[in-house]
Amino acid sequence: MKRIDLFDEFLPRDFKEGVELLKAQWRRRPLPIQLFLLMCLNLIIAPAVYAAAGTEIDRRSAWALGMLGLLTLGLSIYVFVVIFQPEHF
Amino acid sequence: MSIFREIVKAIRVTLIFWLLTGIIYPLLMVLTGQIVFPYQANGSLIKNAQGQTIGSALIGQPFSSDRYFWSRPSTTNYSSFPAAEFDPKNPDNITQRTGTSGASNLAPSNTQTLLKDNRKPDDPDLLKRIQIDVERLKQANIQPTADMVYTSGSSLDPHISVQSARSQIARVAQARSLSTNQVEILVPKYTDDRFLGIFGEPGVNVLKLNLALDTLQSGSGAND
Amino acid sequence: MWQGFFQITLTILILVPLVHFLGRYMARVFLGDKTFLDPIMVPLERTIYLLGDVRYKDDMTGWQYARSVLLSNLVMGILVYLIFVLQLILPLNPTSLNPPSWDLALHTAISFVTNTNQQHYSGETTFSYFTQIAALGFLMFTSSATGLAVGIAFIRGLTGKLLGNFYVDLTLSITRILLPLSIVGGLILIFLGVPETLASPETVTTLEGAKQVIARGPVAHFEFIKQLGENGGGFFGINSAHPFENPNSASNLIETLAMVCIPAALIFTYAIFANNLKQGWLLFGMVFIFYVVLIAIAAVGEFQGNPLVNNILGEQQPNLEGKEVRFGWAQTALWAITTTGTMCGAVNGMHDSLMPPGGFSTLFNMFLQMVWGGQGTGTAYLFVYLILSVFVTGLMVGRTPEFLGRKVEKREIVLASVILLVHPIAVLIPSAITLAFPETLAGISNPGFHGISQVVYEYTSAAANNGSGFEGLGDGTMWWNLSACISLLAGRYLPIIALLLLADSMAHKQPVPETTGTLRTDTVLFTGVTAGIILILGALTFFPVLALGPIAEAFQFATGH
Amino acid sequence: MTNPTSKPRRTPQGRRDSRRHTPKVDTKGLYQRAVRESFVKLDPRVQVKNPVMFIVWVGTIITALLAIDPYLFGAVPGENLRLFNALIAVILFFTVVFANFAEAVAQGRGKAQADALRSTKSDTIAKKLLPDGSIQEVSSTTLRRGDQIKVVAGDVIPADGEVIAGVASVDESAITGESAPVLKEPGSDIASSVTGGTKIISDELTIRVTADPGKGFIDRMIALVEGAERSKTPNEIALTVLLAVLTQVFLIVVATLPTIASYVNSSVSVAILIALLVALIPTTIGGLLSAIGIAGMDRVAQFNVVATSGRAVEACGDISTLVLDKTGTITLGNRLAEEFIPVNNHSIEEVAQVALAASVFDETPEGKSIVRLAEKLGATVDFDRSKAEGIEFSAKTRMSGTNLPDGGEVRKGAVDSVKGFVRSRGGQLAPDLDQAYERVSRLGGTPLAVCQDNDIYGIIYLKDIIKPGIRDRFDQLRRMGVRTVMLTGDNRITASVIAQEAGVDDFIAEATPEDKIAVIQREQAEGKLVAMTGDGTNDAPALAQANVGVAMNSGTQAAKEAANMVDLDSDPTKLIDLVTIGKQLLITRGALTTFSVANDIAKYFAIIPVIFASAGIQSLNIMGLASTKSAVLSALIYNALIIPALIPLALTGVKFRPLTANQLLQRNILIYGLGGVIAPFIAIKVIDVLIASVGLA
Repeated sequence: MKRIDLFDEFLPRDFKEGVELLKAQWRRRPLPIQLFLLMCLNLIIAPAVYAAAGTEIDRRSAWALGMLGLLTLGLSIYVFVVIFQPEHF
Repeated sequence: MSIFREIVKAIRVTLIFWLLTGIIYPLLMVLTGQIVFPYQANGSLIKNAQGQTIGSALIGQPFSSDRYFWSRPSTTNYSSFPAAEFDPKNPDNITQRTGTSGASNLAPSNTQTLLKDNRKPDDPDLLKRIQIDVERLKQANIQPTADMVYTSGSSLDPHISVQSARSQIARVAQARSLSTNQVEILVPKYTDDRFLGIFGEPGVNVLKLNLALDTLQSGSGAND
Repeated sequence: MWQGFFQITLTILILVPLVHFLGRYMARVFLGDKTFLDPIMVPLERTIYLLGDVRYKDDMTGWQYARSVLLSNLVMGILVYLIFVLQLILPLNPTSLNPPSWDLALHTAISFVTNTNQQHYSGETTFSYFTQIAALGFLMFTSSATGLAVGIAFIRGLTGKLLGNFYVDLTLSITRILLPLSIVGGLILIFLGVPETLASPETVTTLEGAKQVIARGPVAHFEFIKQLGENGGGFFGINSAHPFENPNSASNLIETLAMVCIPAALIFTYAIFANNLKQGWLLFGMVFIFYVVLIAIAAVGEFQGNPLVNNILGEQQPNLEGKEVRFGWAQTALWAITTTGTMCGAVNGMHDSLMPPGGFSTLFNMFLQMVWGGQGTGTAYLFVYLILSVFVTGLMVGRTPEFLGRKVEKREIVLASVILLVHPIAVLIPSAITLAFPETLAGISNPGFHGISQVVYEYTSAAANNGSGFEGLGDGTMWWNLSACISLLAGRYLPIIALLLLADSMAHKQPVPETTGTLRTDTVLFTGVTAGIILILGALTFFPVLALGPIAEAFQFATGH
Repeated sequence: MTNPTSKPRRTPQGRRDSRRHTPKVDTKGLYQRAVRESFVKLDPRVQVKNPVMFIVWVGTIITALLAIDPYLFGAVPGENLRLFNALIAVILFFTVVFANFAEAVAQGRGKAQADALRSTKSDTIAKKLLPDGSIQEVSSTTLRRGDQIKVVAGDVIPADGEVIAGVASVDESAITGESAPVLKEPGSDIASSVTGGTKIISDELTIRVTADPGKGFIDRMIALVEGAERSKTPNEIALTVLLAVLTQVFLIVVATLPTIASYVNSSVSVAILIALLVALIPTTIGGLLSAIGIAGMDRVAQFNVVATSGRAVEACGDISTLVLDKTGTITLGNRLAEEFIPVNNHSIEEVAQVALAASVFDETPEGKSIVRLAEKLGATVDFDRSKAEGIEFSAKTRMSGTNLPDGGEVRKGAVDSVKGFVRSRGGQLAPDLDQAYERVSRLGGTPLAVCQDNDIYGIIYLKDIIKPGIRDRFDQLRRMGVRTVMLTGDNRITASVIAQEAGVDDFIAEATPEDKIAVIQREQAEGKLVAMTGDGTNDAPALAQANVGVAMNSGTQAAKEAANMVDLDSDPTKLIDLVTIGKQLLITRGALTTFSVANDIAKYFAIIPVIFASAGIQSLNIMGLASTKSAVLSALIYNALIIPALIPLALTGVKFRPLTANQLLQRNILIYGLGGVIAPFIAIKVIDVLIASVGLA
């Protein structure tokens, strides 16, 4: 409980509400929220791709490549789920 | 069985086998080796006529004088160091204390000729290196053969092929003022043949051959 | 040329009776039958069981067996790591060598405990005699015995027997197979010129007056178990090319045979467990053909030599870069294929300097992991391929697939798949990361297509627990040490766990009696189909990297640019 | 494309065709509906159930994005990229659609069959018999298990049930397709059960309902063919794992390729990588896998067999022992009395007289045939039937007979039992009894002894007729590795004669119902899978014990519930067809998997050399494909087209021949393995030439 109070103290009220909204949305419609979070994650990955590729690509392509990488990772995890729980497919 | 007991068992078994295979077995083998085959067990060291240890029968040495048969090119110069630079006490010269081995590890394709990759002049280049060696051999009137242009695997290869030994006979004989015949009869004597005449390749042990030449001449010199 | 192929042929023909005999002997050992070593070894084993608190009659389940493997290997790894870091205060360090860096020590410990013996260091200049014999030499026995034990447990499970007790199998592997053979083999090697001494390196003045430092040490006993146990970690940096590790063609022959005999013999051990000698011979024949073809590819490449160099020399000469005169192209090519096939990893010539066909064959060998394969695990991989073949072909005859009368179902396919997946994951992913940053991470010494081969080879060697290297790679960095550790661990323990669980589930299946509707697995047809499936699975996964590595390099020579 | 169902399936003798009568299925509009369905199935929530196709589906979307903006992932060399990427997207799209279509066609056929069945089942008014005897008209959907109903001529029977009173003929053509009406009467095992949806055409019946609404026979069948209850069989699951693993492997291979290739400055566009991935993952089998399964169930239904699960159908392929009743399966229907053999100095007329007396209450066909034969010999009933008491046959006593009004006891039955009976009454055994007994047995007939009180009169020779052609079928089964065991109540000698004539591998003589279970358990203990047929209530435990139990539709409800398949035609030999169907199902899966994986070799050789042409490996382009683009497109087009091309094979199944496993493997490896390696080389080359000639790439 103390922790949440701390949140209240140091973070703007909007932030907490935003998190709660996300949580609620996740429960209701998981897919769009997952996509949204994926894009957020990509905000970290895209600059790394941009840096790694050097001068060859622009920012937009770096962002797209980051998404593609995440998508590939996602597909790979999905296929692993199929391998270990084939009954569900 | 509890995980604790399993760990204890693993530790006990590890220690038993450590003693058996890591301590008892090696010591037993060292003892037996030292008693039964002391010459081999200590590295097949050979001495010259004066009784000084001059090397190992199994390890090659670099030779550049015309008086000696040349060995194969080596990336470590046969773990040998010019006497002037030899300072094993210097902590940086670790290989002067321990000895070393090593190969070029050049890929057959690693050459500017093939890759055309704008490499720096001092980058390793297989063809360039071989071309230099071939020039050197041709100047010494030696027909370049594979063993004399390619570096060995260990950089300590004691052998050269019979063919490249033969092509050096004339030069050595001339430098030592011996008849080619005197040198020629030594070559087969120091040629290690295939095992059972089948396995491996015949090779001339350069160090032993050169040592025999020295012995021959110091002996004949004494007679003079 | 013909002399070269003649000696290769003769060497591998000696293999046939040798492994047949050894296979029978190992079957007797692990079936608990009487053998001639009983009078000496039984008291020793009793002592070991007593001191180790091993109740030899307790059979383990697959998971218990796997847990024992993991725990004992962990303890051994920690012990060895401690010896590494305490090297300076431990005895037998005549050249006062400092301990290696933590990442190198970690990589070396993992590499040796996984029976890989990938070396990112040079023996002479890194480890004291004590470290070599009491840490590395010790792991050479136990890691190899671990593999053998797992292989035997797998065979037991497959043939419907209980898996046995890991510690008993570990003990028997050492006392009945590895140790006796090592004592005999080590003595022969000393006789042939391999040193066995605790004296420090000898400094001599050469004939031309230079100072030569001759490294030596207790090599012979180390050398033989290195070969026999598919360990491959050389006492000296340059491994079995060093004249003190492998002084002549006689020692070369013995070391070659020592390298291949146990993995090849295990096929016959299986045949006796399964009571199906016909299948043993068929499988032996299939792997033998793979072996022969790969040797031929590599040998012809080395014999024809480097066309660019041949141009300079004016005639066709074999490629002797990184090779020793006493072995020549033939024995080096034979060794290269044997060492990558059996996951030994020792070398008697430099693989980085092999012609592209040699690079191709050695890589392909490690991709397949079953041209004899690693100690124990290799035979198990062979049977994993067999189980996958049974699954596909079994369906084609209209029955639920079964192997040795035991049905292959979802659980078995999942476990076999894990084994199949480890390789692409542990090889291709780190290779791709490393090659994405060639300047900062890779340390490639041979640029171009060969650079791809260098990087892929390093991870393949780690994941396949082979340990040989394209040694030109600058692999002593922290990146290489740590990333290779992941491949080493994944390539060793994931398959071992999966194999043991697979064996366990096969062991507990109700066997189905054979009818004419049963797909017989001991026929030429089925063995041929299995060979095709092995080739296709191996080739399909790694075709792109092979195409961009050795194949592209070969075409480069062919087209001359 | 022809409708595969309409093609008569040829079997070795060709005789079985007559047995297969597909209920009238409305295939009109089947394909239009399937086309519509295959687009509806593009829903990602549906696609995600099929891992291989889901990857293709995701690939389609990415390439579609790349068709809009070819430089999305950075600069790519080449011209007309937009068109090229669009073409890839379209081909991938159709790959998914084709796979959906395959599934939709299979489901559509099942649905059509279900519709045909459902049309027979309508909400009818049932006459429910209340406990007080009055009749209440209720909707058939309100009927519950245990309710009693009355049906009269012209009614559709509203629910599955068991006849408890009345005799009537019933038209079962709706479910069996057999137009001849069947007689239904209470009590007997064979004819007492009725199926909902069938029509009573004469008289009236009182029926006890045995199934709740929606749980009836037709409901189960509808559910099954519609795929509603279709859960994956164990084998299908294992195969799914294997396909997922191959997919994972290629996903890793393709995802790591760009950085590996970048080291030698060979860049590859994302669109081509996706194309490579789709070409390599096993789309062929991935697209057809569910169609194969559904079609397999369909084929079972077409044989008029209702399976409770796909698992049971698959298990049919694994059967290694068939336990068959002699009667009705190996021999034609019923044994008939052929001859009376007097013993103990009795005359033939005396025997006939006693046999008649013993059989007057015996309503079985055998009993009736004895009566007929006795009457032909001039015997008459010389006692008051109403005062006599009939003794029914029981498996325990193995005798039946009559207690006469005068206190006399006449019995007929198995010779041993009758001997025991006579001995218990203090009688002597006739010396010539055993001779007669053996004579009949050696002829393969069944000897029945007849006695009155303590005196054995003679032997009735019941003649068995072995079904024509049955021997060939057993030979086929033997070649497939299936052992046949004949169960019979006959004595050993008779049984062995018949067993030999019919060519079964083993027989159990003088079998009791317990023996059935025992023999099944014994076989199962050896790890064998056992199939058996049965119809009687006392078969139920054995049917439940067997791995595949096929109950006859004419059998009792208990038997039907214990079994995992019910044969609507009540044809015991159909088990043999079921074995074939089960095997065919597995073979089709295995063959297409092999084909799919073998195709990868050609696709690799088409794509890798051209996309890495800058690495100098063009010499690997052994097909001499025109350009990078045409090579990629031809490989993909082949990959897409092979799916619809194989739909007929997936639906009809790979032809099964009764060969040994080795011969089968040899055949199928040649066709699907070697063929799978070679065929795509040719096809891709042809497509490449076509593409180049129209100037598409």
